[in-house]
Amino acid sequence: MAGEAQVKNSMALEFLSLPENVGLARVAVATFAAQVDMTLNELEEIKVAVSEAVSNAIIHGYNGEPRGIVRVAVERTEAGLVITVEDKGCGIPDVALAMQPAYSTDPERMGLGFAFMQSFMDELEVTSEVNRGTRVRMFKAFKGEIGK
Amino acid sequence: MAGEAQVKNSMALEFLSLPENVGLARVAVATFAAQVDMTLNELEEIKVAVSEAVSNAIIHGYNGEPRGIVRVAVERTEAGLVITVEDKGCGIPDVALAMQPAYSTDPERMGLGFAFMQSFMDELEVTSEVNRGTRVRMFKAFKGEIGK
Amino acid sequence: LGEIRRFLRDDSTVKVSRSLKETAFKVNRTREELAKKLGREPAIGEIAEALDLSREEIVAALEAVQMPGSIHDTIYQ
Ligand SMILES: Nc1ncnc2c1ncn2[C@@H]1O[C@H](COP(=O)(O)OP(=O)(O)O)[C@@H](O)[C@H]1O
Ligand SMILES: Nc1ncnc2c1ncn2[C@@H]1O[C@H](COP(=O)(O)OP(=O)(O)O)[C@@H](O)[C@H]1O
Ligand SMILES: [Mg+2]
Ligand SMILES: [Mg+2]
Repeated sequence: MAGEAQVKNSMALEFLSLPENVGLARVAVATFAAQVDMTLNELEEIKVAVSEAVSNAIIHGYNGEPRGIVRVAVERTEAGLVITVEDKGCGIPDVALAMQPAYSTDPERMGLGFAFMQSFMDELEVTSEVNRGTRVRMFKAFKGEIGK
Repeated sequence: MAGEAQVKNSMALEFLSLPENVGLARVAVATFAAQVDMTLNELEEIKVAVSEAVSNAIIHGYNGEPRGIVRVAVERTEAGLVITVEDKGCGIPDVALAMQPAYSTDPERMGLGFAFMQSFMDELEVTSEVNRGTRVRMFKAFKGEIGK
Repeated sequence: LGEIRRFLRDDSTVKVSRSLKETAFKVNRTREELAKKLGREPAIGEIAEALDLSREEIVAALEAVQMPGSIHDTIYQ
Protein backbone atom coordinates (compact mmCIF):
# COMPACT_ATOMS: atom_id res chain seq x y z
CA MET A 1 0.00 0.00 0.00
CA ALA A 2 1.10 3.59 -0.67
CA GLY A 3 2.24 5.82 2.14
CA GLU A 4 5.29 3.86 3.27
CA ALA A 5 7.22 7.15 3.29
CA GLN A 6 8.35 8.98 6.40
CA VAL A 7 5.62 9.33 9.03
CA LYS A 8 4.92 12.99 9.89
CA ASN A 9 2.34 12.37 12.57
CA SER A 10 0.48 9.40 13.96
CA MET A 11 -2.33 8.55 16.33
CA ALA A 12 -4.03 5.38 17.57
CA LEU A 13 -7.40 5.25 19.30
CA GLU A 14 -8.85 2.22 21.11
CA PHE A 15 -12.36 2.03 22.47
CA LEU A 16 -15.11 -0.38 23.53
CA SER A 17 -17.42 -1.72 20.81
CA LEU A 18 -20.33 0.55 21.73
CA PRO A 19 -22.36 2.28 18.98
CA GLU A 20 -21.80 5.75 20.49
CA ASN A 21 -18.07 5.34 19.87
CA VAL A 22 -18.53 5.53 16.09
CA GLY A 23 -18.87 9.30 16.51
CA LEU A 24 -15.77 9.40 18.72
CA ALA A 25 -13.68 7.63 16.09
CA ARG A 26 -15.05 9.84 13.32
CA VAL A 27 -14.31 13.07 15.21
CA ALA A 28 -10.82 11.96 16.29
CA VAL A 29 -9.80 10.95 12.76
CA ALA A 30 -11.36 14.10 11.24
CA THR A 31 -9.52 16.32 13.73
CA PHE A 32 -6.26 14.53 12.96
CA ALA A 33 -6.88 14.71 9.20
CA ALA A 34 -7.76 18.41 9.37
CA GLN A 35 -4.22 19.16 10.60
CA VAL A 36 -3.32 19.27 6.90
CA ASP A 37 -5.15 21.31 4.30
CA MET A 38 -7.73 19.28 2.50
CA THR A 39 -11.18 20.19 1.23
CA LEU A 40 -14.26 19.67 3.36
CA ASN A 41 -15.36 17.23 0.72
CA GLU A 42 -12.27 15.07 1.23
CA LEU A 43 -12.77 15.34 4.99
CA GLU A 44 -16.38 14.17 4.60
CA GLU A 45 -15.24 11.18 2.52
CA ILE A 46 -12.73 10.18 5.20
CA LYS A 47 -15.41 10.49 7.89
CA VAL A 48 -17.83 8.27 6.00
CA ALA A 49 -15.17 5.61 5.33
CA VAL A 50 -14.12 5.57 9.01
CA SER A 51 -17.74 5.44 10.20
CA GLU A 52 -18.46 2.48 7.93
CA ALA A 53 -15.34 0.53 8.96
CA VAL A 54 -15.90 1.18 12.68
CA SER A 55 -19.62 0.38 12.45
CA ASN A 56 -18.72 -2.93 10.80
CA ALA A 57 -16.27 -3.79 13.59
CA ILE A 58 -18.95 -3.11 16.21
CA ILE A 59 -22.03 -4.53 14.47
CA HIS A 60 -20.52 -7.48 12.61
CA GLY A 61 -17.10 -8.10 14.19
CA TYR A 62 -18.37 -8.11 17.77
CA ASN A 63 -22.01 -8.81 16.88
CA GLY A 64 -23.16 -5.84 18.96
CA GLU A 65 -21.42 -7.25 22.06
CA PRO A 66 -20.13 -4.15 23.92
CA ARG A 67 -16.95 -5.61 25.48
CA GLY A 68 -14.81 -5.86 22.35
CA ILE A 69 -11.95 -3.45 21.58
CA VAL A 70 -11.82 -1.55 18.30
CA ARG A 71 -8.52 0.06 17.29
CA VAL A 72 -8.25 2.91 14.80
CA ALA A 73 -4.76 4.02 13.80
CA VAL A 74 -3.85 6.86 11.46
CA GLU A 75 -0.48 7.77 9.98
CA ARG A 76 0.25 10.88 7.96
CA THR A 77 3.01 10.94 5.36
CA GLU A 78 3.78 13.41 2.53
CA ALA A 79 1.63 11.25 0.27
CA GLY A 80 -1.52 10.99 2.35
CA LEU A 81 -3.23 9.25 5.27
CA VAL A 82 -3.13 5.54 6.06
CA ILE A 83 -6.11 4.61 8.25
CA THR A 84 -6.33 1.17 9.87
CA VAL A 85 -9.45 -0.13 11.64
CA GLU A 86 -9.04 -3.41 13.51
CA ASP A 87 -11.20 -5.69 15.60
CA LYS A 88 -10.58 -9.04 17.29
CA GLY A 89 -14.06 -10.25 16.49
CA CYS A 90 -15.63 -13.05 14.46
CA GLY A 91 -13.78 -12.42 11.20
CA ILE A 92 -15.02 -12.73 7.61
CA PRO A 93 -15.01 -16.20 5.97
CA ASP A 94 -14.99 -14.87 2.38
CA VAL A 95 -13.60 -11.32 2.10
CA ALA A 96 -14.07 -11.02 -1.67
CA LEU A 97 -17.75 -11.92 -1.33
CA ALA A 98 -18.28 -9.61 1.67
CA MET A 99 -16.81 -6.70 -0.27
CA GLN A 100 -19.23 -7.01 -3.17
CA PRO A 101 -21.64 -4.07 -3.36
CA ALA A 102 -25.06 -4.82 -1.88
CA TYR A 103 -23.78 -7.99 -0.18
CA SER A 104 -24.72 -8.24 3.48
CA THR A 105 -25.13 -11.10 5.93
CA ASP A 106 -27.89 -9.05 7.54
CA PRO A 107 -31.09 -8.79 5.45
CA GLU A 108 -31.93 -5.49 7.17
CA ARG A 109 -28.73 -3.81 5.95
CA MET A 110 -27.78 -2.27 2.62
CA GLY A 111 -24.41 -3.96 2.20
CA LEU A 112 -22.79 -0.76 0.94
CA GLY A 113 -20.19 -0.14 3.64
CA PHE A 114 -17.24 -1.59 1.70
CA ALA A 115 -18.50 0.06 -1.49
CA PHE A 116 -18.37 3.46 0.23
CA MET A 117 -14.87 2.81 1.58
CA GLN A 118 -13.75 1.72 -1.88
CA SER A 119 -15.19 4.74 -3.63
CA PHE A 120 -14.18 7.39 -1.09
CA MET A 121 -10.63 6.21 -0.42
CA ASP A 122 -7.77 5.70 -2.88
CA GLU A 123 -6.81 2.24 -1.67
CA LEU A 124 -8.59 -0.38 0.42
CA GLU A 125 -7.15 -3.62 1.77
CA VAL A 126 -9.13 -6.01 3.95
CA THR A 127 -7.55 -8.93 5.78
CA SER A 128 -9.53 -11.20 8.03
CA GLU A 129 -9.33 -14.50 9.85
CA VAL A 130 -12.38 -16.32 11.20
CA ASN A 131 -12.57 -16.10 15.02
CA ARG A 132 -9.45 -13.89 15.01
CA GLY A 133 -10.69 -10.61 13.64
CA THR A 134 -10.59 -8.16 10.77
CA ARG A 135 -8.24 -5.40 9.66
CA VAL A 136 -9.28 -2.72 7.17
CA ARG A 137 -6.49 -0.55 5.79
CA MET A 138 -7.39 2.50 3.76
CA PHE A 139 -5.23 5.09 2.05
CA LYS A 140 -6.35 8.61 1.18
CA ALA A 141 -3.92 10.46 -1.11
CA PHE A 142 -3.35 14.20 -0.77
CA LYS A 143 -4.26 15.89 -4.00
CA GLY A 144 -2.08 18.52 -5.69
CA GLU A 145 -0.50 21.14 -3.49
CA ILE A 146 -3.09 20.71 -0.75
CA GLY A 147 -1.81 18.79 2.24
CA LYS A 148 1.88 19.18 1.47
CA MET B 1 -9.13 7.45 43.63
CA ALA B 2 -12.88 7.51 43.09
CA GLY B 3 -14.43 5.86 40.07
CA GLU B 4 -13.41 2.25 40.76
CA ALA B 5 -17.00 1.27 39.98
CA GLN B 6 -18.10 -0.59 36.86
CA VAL B 7 -16.70 0.90 33.65
CA LYS B 8 -19.49 1.97 31.27
CA ASN B 9 -17.25 3.09 28.43
CA SER B 10 -13.54 3.56 27.87
CA MET B 11 -11.13 4.96 25.31
CA ALA B 12 -7.37 5.31 24.97
CA LEU B 13 -5.61 7.63 22.56
CA GLU B 14 -1.90 7.55 21.75
CA PHE B 15 -0.12 10.12 19.61
CA LEU B 16 3.27 11.63 18.84
CA SER B 17 4.48 14.48 21.06
CA LEU B 18 3.72 17.21 18.53
CA PRO B 19 2.09 20.48 19.67
CA GLU B 20 -0.78 20.14 17.15
CA ASN B 21 -1.87 16.95 18.93
CA VAL B 22 -2.94 18.89 22.03
CA GLY B 23 -6.06 19.85 20.06
CA LEU B 24 -6.59 16.24 18.99
CA ALA B 25 -6.50 15.03 22.61
CA ARG B 26 -8.80 17.83 23.74
CA VAL B 27 -11.39 17.10 21.02
CA ALA B 28 -11.28 13.32 21.55
CA VAL B 29 -11.75 13.58 25.32
CA ALA B 30 -14.47 16.23 24.96
CA THR B 31 -16.36 14.07 22.43
CA PHE B 32 -16.10 11.07 24.75
CA ALA B 33 -17.13 13.13 27.80
CA ALA B 34 -20.10 14.65 25.95
CA GLN B 35 -21.62 11.16 25.57
CA VAL B 36 -23.19 11.90 28.94
CA ASP B 37 -25.12 15.08 29.59
CA MET B 38 -22.97 17.63 31.29
CA THR B 39 -22.94 21.38 31.23
CA LEU B 40 -20.87 23.38 28.78
CA ASN B 41 -18.98 24.66 31.79
CA GLU B 42 -18.00 21.19 33.00
CA LEU B 43 -16.96 20.24 29.48
CA GLU B 44 -14.76 23.35 29.23
CA GLU B 45 -13.12 22.50 32.56
CA ILE B 46 -12.29 19.00 31.35
CA LYS B 47 -10.87 20.39 28.10
CA VAL B 48 -8.63 22.84 29.95
CA ALA B 49 -7.36 20.15 32.35
CA VAL B 50 -6.61 17.74 29.46
CA SER B 51 -4.88 20.47 27.44
CA GLU B 52 -2.66 21.37 30.38
CA ALA B 53 -1.69 17.77 31.15
CA VAL B 54 -0.99 16.93 27.49
CA SER B 55 0.95 20.17 26.92
CA ASN B 56 3.10 19.32 29.94
CA ALA B 57 3.85 15.86 28.56
CA ILE B 58 4.92 17.35 25.21
CA ILE B 59 6.75 20.48 26.40
CA HIS B 60 8.31 19.23 29.65
CA GLY B 61 8.16 15.42 29.49
CA TYR B 62 9.63 15.15 26.00
CA ASN B 63 11.24 18.60 26.00
CA GLY B 64 9.60 19.46 22.68
CA GLU B 65 11.15 16.36 21.03
CA PRO B 66 8.49 15.16 18.54
CA ARG B 67 9.15 11.39 18.67
CA GLY B 68 7.74 10.64 22.13
CA ILE B 69 4.39 8.92 22.67
CA VAL B 70 1.69 10.50 24.83
CA ARG B 71 -1.17 8.31 26.03
CA VAL B 72 -4.53 9.65 27.16
CA ALA B 73 -7.01 7.15 28.60
CA VAL B 74 -10.54 7.87 29.79
CA GLU B 75 -12.95 5.64 31.69
CA ARG B 76 -16.54 6.46 32.43
CA THR B 77 -18.31 5.02 35.46
CA GLU B 78 -21.59 5.95 37.19
CA ALA B 79 -19.60 8.31 39.37
CA GLY B 80 -17.68 10.25 36.75
CA LEU B 81 -14.69 10.26 34.41
CA VAL B 82 -11.18 9.07 35.22
CA ILE B 83 -8.69 10.66 32.82
CA THR B 84 -5.06 9.48 32.72
CA VAL B 85 -2.34 11.31 30.78
CA GLU B 86 0.99 9.49 30.55
CA ASP B 87 4.39 10.12 29.00
CA LYS B 88 7.65 8.16 29.03
CA GLY B 89 9.70 11.33 29.20
CA CYS B 90 12.15 12.94 31.63
CA GLY B 91 9.98 12.70 34.76
CA ILE B 92 9.65 15.17 37.66
CA PRO B 93 12.26 15.05 40.46
CA ASP B 94 10.02 16.73 43.08
CA VAL B 95 6.30 16.36 42.33
CA ALA B 96 5.08 18.33 45.35
CA LEU B 97 7.25 21.28 44.35
CA ALA B 98 6.25 21.07 40.66
CA MET B 99 2.57 21.14 41.64
CA GLN B 100 2.84 24.39 43.60
CA PRO B 101 0.95 27.23 41.90
CA ALA B 102 3.24 29.57 39.94
CA TYR B 103 6.13 27.06 40.06
CA SER B 104 7.74 26.39 36.69
CA THR B 105 11.17 25.22 35.59
CA ASP B 106 10.75 27.50 32.57
CA PRO B 107 11.00 31.23 33.38
CA GLU B 108 8.83 32.01 30.33
CA ARG B 109 5.91 29.97 31.66
CA MET B 110 3.23 30.77 34.22
CA GLY B 111 3.44 27.55 36.22
CA LEU B 112 -0.34 27.30 36.54
CA GLY B 113 -0.97 24.03 34.66
CA PHE B 114 -1.26 21.85 37.76
CA ALA B 115 -3.24 24.59 39.54
CA PHE B 116 -5.82 24.50 36.73
CA MET B 117 -6.04 20.70 36.81
CA GLN B 118 -6.46 20.85 40.59
CA SER B 119 -9.16 23.46 40.52
CA PHE B 120 -11.15 22.13 37.52
CA MET B 121 -11.11 18.45 38.43
CA ASP B 122 -12.36 16.76 41.60
CA GLU B 123 -9.25 14.67 42.20
CA LEU B 124 -5.68 14.90 40.91
CA GLU B 125 -2.89 12.37 41.42
CA VAL B 126 0.56 12.78 39.89
CA THR B 127 3.16 10.01 39.91
CA SER B 128 6.53 10.42 38.27
CA GLU B 129 9.94 8.82 38.05
CA VAL B 130 13.01 10.63 36.72
CA ASN B 131 13.97 9.32 33.23
CA ARG B 132 10.94 7.03 33.27
CA GLY B 133 8.02 9.37 32.79
CA THR B 134 4.99 10.94 34.38
CA ARG B 135 1.39 9.87 34.94
CA VAL B 136 -1.38 12.35 35.74
CA ARG B 137 -4.67 10.87 36.91
CA MET B 138 -7.69 13.13 37.19
CA PHE B 139 -11.24 12.43 38.29
CA LYS B 140 -14.26 14.52 37.34
CA ALA B 141 -17.39 13.65 39.29
CA PHE B 142 -20.81 13.78 37.65
CA LYS B 143 -23.00 16.21 39.54
CA GLY B 144 -26.56 15.35 40.57
CA GLU B 145 -28.65 13.58 37.98
CA ILE B 146 -26.34 14.51 35.13
CA GLY B 147 -24.38 11.63 33.66
CA LYS B 148 -26.37 8.91 35.39
CA LEU C 1 -8.54 31.15 38.77
CA GLY C 2 -11.90 32.48 39.92
CA GLU C 3 -11.80 34.92 37.01
CA ILE C 4 -11.24 32.16 34.50
CA ARG C 5 -13.91 30.03 36.11
CA ARG C 6 -16.40 32.86 35.75
CA PHE C 7 -15.26 33.42 32.19
CA LEU C 8 -15.93 29.78 31.38
CA ARG C 9 -19.19 29.56 33.31
CA ASP C 10 -22.14 28.67 31.19
CA ASP C 11 -24.43 26.02 32.54
CA SER C 12 -26.49 25.38 29.44
CA THR C 13 -26.16 22.27 27.33
CA VAL C 14 -28.57 23.39 24.60
CA LYS C 15 -26.48 26.42 23.78
CA VAL C 16 -23.61 24.20 22.68
CA SER C 17 -25.46 22.66 19.82
CA ARG C 18 -27.12 25.92 18.78
CA SER C 19 -23.85 27.83 18.49
CA LEU C 20 -22.24 24.86 16.75
CA LYS C 21 -25.08 24.79 14.23
CA GLU C 22 -24.58 28.49 13.58
CA THR C 23 -20.89 27.90 13.04
CA ALA C 24 -21.63 25.01 10.68
CA PHE C 25 -23.93 27.28 8.70
CA LYS C 26 -21.17 29.92 8.42
CA VAL C 27 -18.63 27.26 7.43
CA ASN C 28 -20.82 26.03 4.60
CA ARG C 29 -21.57 29.55 3.41
CA THR C 30 -17.88 30.50 3.43
CA ARG C 31 -17.04 27.28 1.62
CA GLU C 32 -19.42 28.28 -1.20
CA GLU C 33 -18.19 31.87 -1.34
CA LEU C 34 -14.54 30.81 -1.46
CA ALA C 35 -15.28 28.13 -4.06
CA LYS C 36 -16.79 30.80 -6.33
CA LYS C 37 -13.94 33.22 -5.74
CA LEU C 38 -11.13 30.67 -6.14
CA GLY C 39 -12.73 28.57 -8.85
CA ARG C 40 -11.96 25.41 -6.83
CA GLU C 41 -12.89 23.80 -3.53
CA PRO C 42 -11.26 25.76 -0.68
CA ALA C 43 -8.92 24.01 1.75
CA ILE C 44 -9.95 23.73 5.38
CA GLY C 45 -7.17 26.17 6.36
CA GLU C 46 -8.58 28.80 4.01
CA ILE C 47 -12.03 28.47 5.56
CA ALA C 48 -10.52 28.60 9.05
CA GLU C 49 -8.67 31.80 8.17
CA ALA C 50 -11.70 33.46 6.56
CA LEU C 51 -13.83 32.80 9.67
CA ASP C 52 -11.05 33.24 12.22
CA LEU C 53 -11.80 29.79 13.62
CA SER C 54 -9.48 26.92 14.49
CA ARG C 55 -9.51 23.75 12.38
CA GLU C 56 -10.84 21.88 15.41
CA GLU C 57 -13.78 24.25 15.70
CA ILE C 58 -14.67 23.65 12.07
CA VAL C 59 -14.52 19.87 12.51
CA ALA C 60 -16.65 20.08 15.67
CA ALA C 61 -19.27 22.29 13.99
CA LEU C 62 -19.58 20.00 10.97
CA GLU C 63 -19.91 16.97 13.22
CA ALA C 64 -22.69 18.68 15.18
CA VAL C 65 -24.89 18.97 12.09
CA GLN C 66 -24.14 15.39 11.06
CA MET C 67 -27.17 13.13 11.23
CA PRO C 68 -26.50 10.65 14.03
CA GLY C 69 -28.70 8.05 12.35
CA SER C 70 -28.04 6.40 9.04
CA ILE C 71 -24.86 7.28 7.25
CA HIS C 72 -26.71 7.22 3.98
CA ASP C 73 -28.86 10.19 5.03
CA THR C 74 -25.71 12.22 5.55
CA ILE C 75 -24.40 11.40 2.12
CA TYR C 76 -27.57 12.14 0.23
CA GLN C 77 -28.71 15.11 2.32
N1 LIG D 1 -15.37 -6.18 10.86
C1 LIG D 1 -16.15 -7.17 10.36
N2 LIG D 1 -16.24 -8.35 11.01
C2 LIG D 1 -17.01 -9.36 10.54
N3 LIG D 1 -17.74 -9.27 9.41
C3 LIG D 1 -17.70 -8.11 8.73
C4 LIG D 1 -16.92 -7.01 9.15
N4 LIG D 1 -17.05 -6.01 8.25
C5 LIG D 1 -17.88 -6.47 7.31
N5 LIG D 1 -18.29 -7.73 7.57
C6 LIG D 1 -19.19 -8.57 6.73
O1 LIG D 1 -19.23 -8.00 5.44
C7 LIG D 1 -20.57 -7.72 5.06
C8 LIG D 1 -20.62 -6.49 4.17
O2 LIG D 1 -20.24 -5.31 4.89
P1 LIG D 1 -20.78 -3.91 4.42
O3 LIG D 1 -20.41 -3.72 2.97
O4 LIG D 1 -20.31 -2.86 5.36
O5 LIG D 1 -22.37 -4.04 4.48
P2 LIG D 1 -23.35 -4.07 5.75
O6 LIG D 1 -22.60 -3.57 6.95
O7 LIG D 1 -24.48 -3.16 5.37
O8 LIG D 1 -23.78 -5.51 5.93
C9 LIG D 1 -21.33 -7.61 6.36
O9 LIG D 1 -22.70 -7.89 6.19
C10 LIG D 1 -20.61 -8.61 7.23
O10 LIG D 1 -21.09 -9.93 7.01
N1 LIG E 1 4.86 15.60 32.12
C1 LIG E 1 5.87 16.27 32.71
N2 LIG E 1 7.15 15.84 32.58
C2 LIG E 1 8.17 16.51 33.16
N3 LIG E 1 8.02 17.63 33.92
C3 LIG E 1 6.77 18.10 34.09
C4 LIG E 1 5.64 17.46 33.50
N4 LIG E 1 4.54 18.15 33.85
C5 LIG E 1 4.95 19.18 34.61
N5 LIG E 1 6.29 19.16 34.77
C6 LIG E 1 7.11 20.10 35.59
O1 LIG E 1 6.22 20.77 36.48
C7 LIG E 1 6.31 22.18 36.31
C8 LIG E 1 4.98 22.84 36.58
O2 LIG E 1 4.02 22.47 35.57
P1 LIG E 1 2.81 23.45 35.30
O3 LIG E 1 2.09 23.72 36.59
O4 LIG E 1 1.99 22.89 34.19
O5 LIG E 1 3.48 24.82 34.83
P2 LIG E 1 4.22 25.19 33.45
O6 LIG E 1 3.87 24.15 32.42
O7 LIG E 1 3.70 26.54 33.11
O8 LIG E 1 5.70 25.20 33.74
C9 LIG E 1 6.86 22.38 34.90
O9 LIG E 1 7.54 23.61 34.76
C10 LIG E 1 7.79 21.17 34.75
O10 LIG E 1 9.04 21.42 35.32
MG1 LIG F 1 -21.33 -1.99 6.99
MG1 LIG G 1 2.05 23.35 32.09
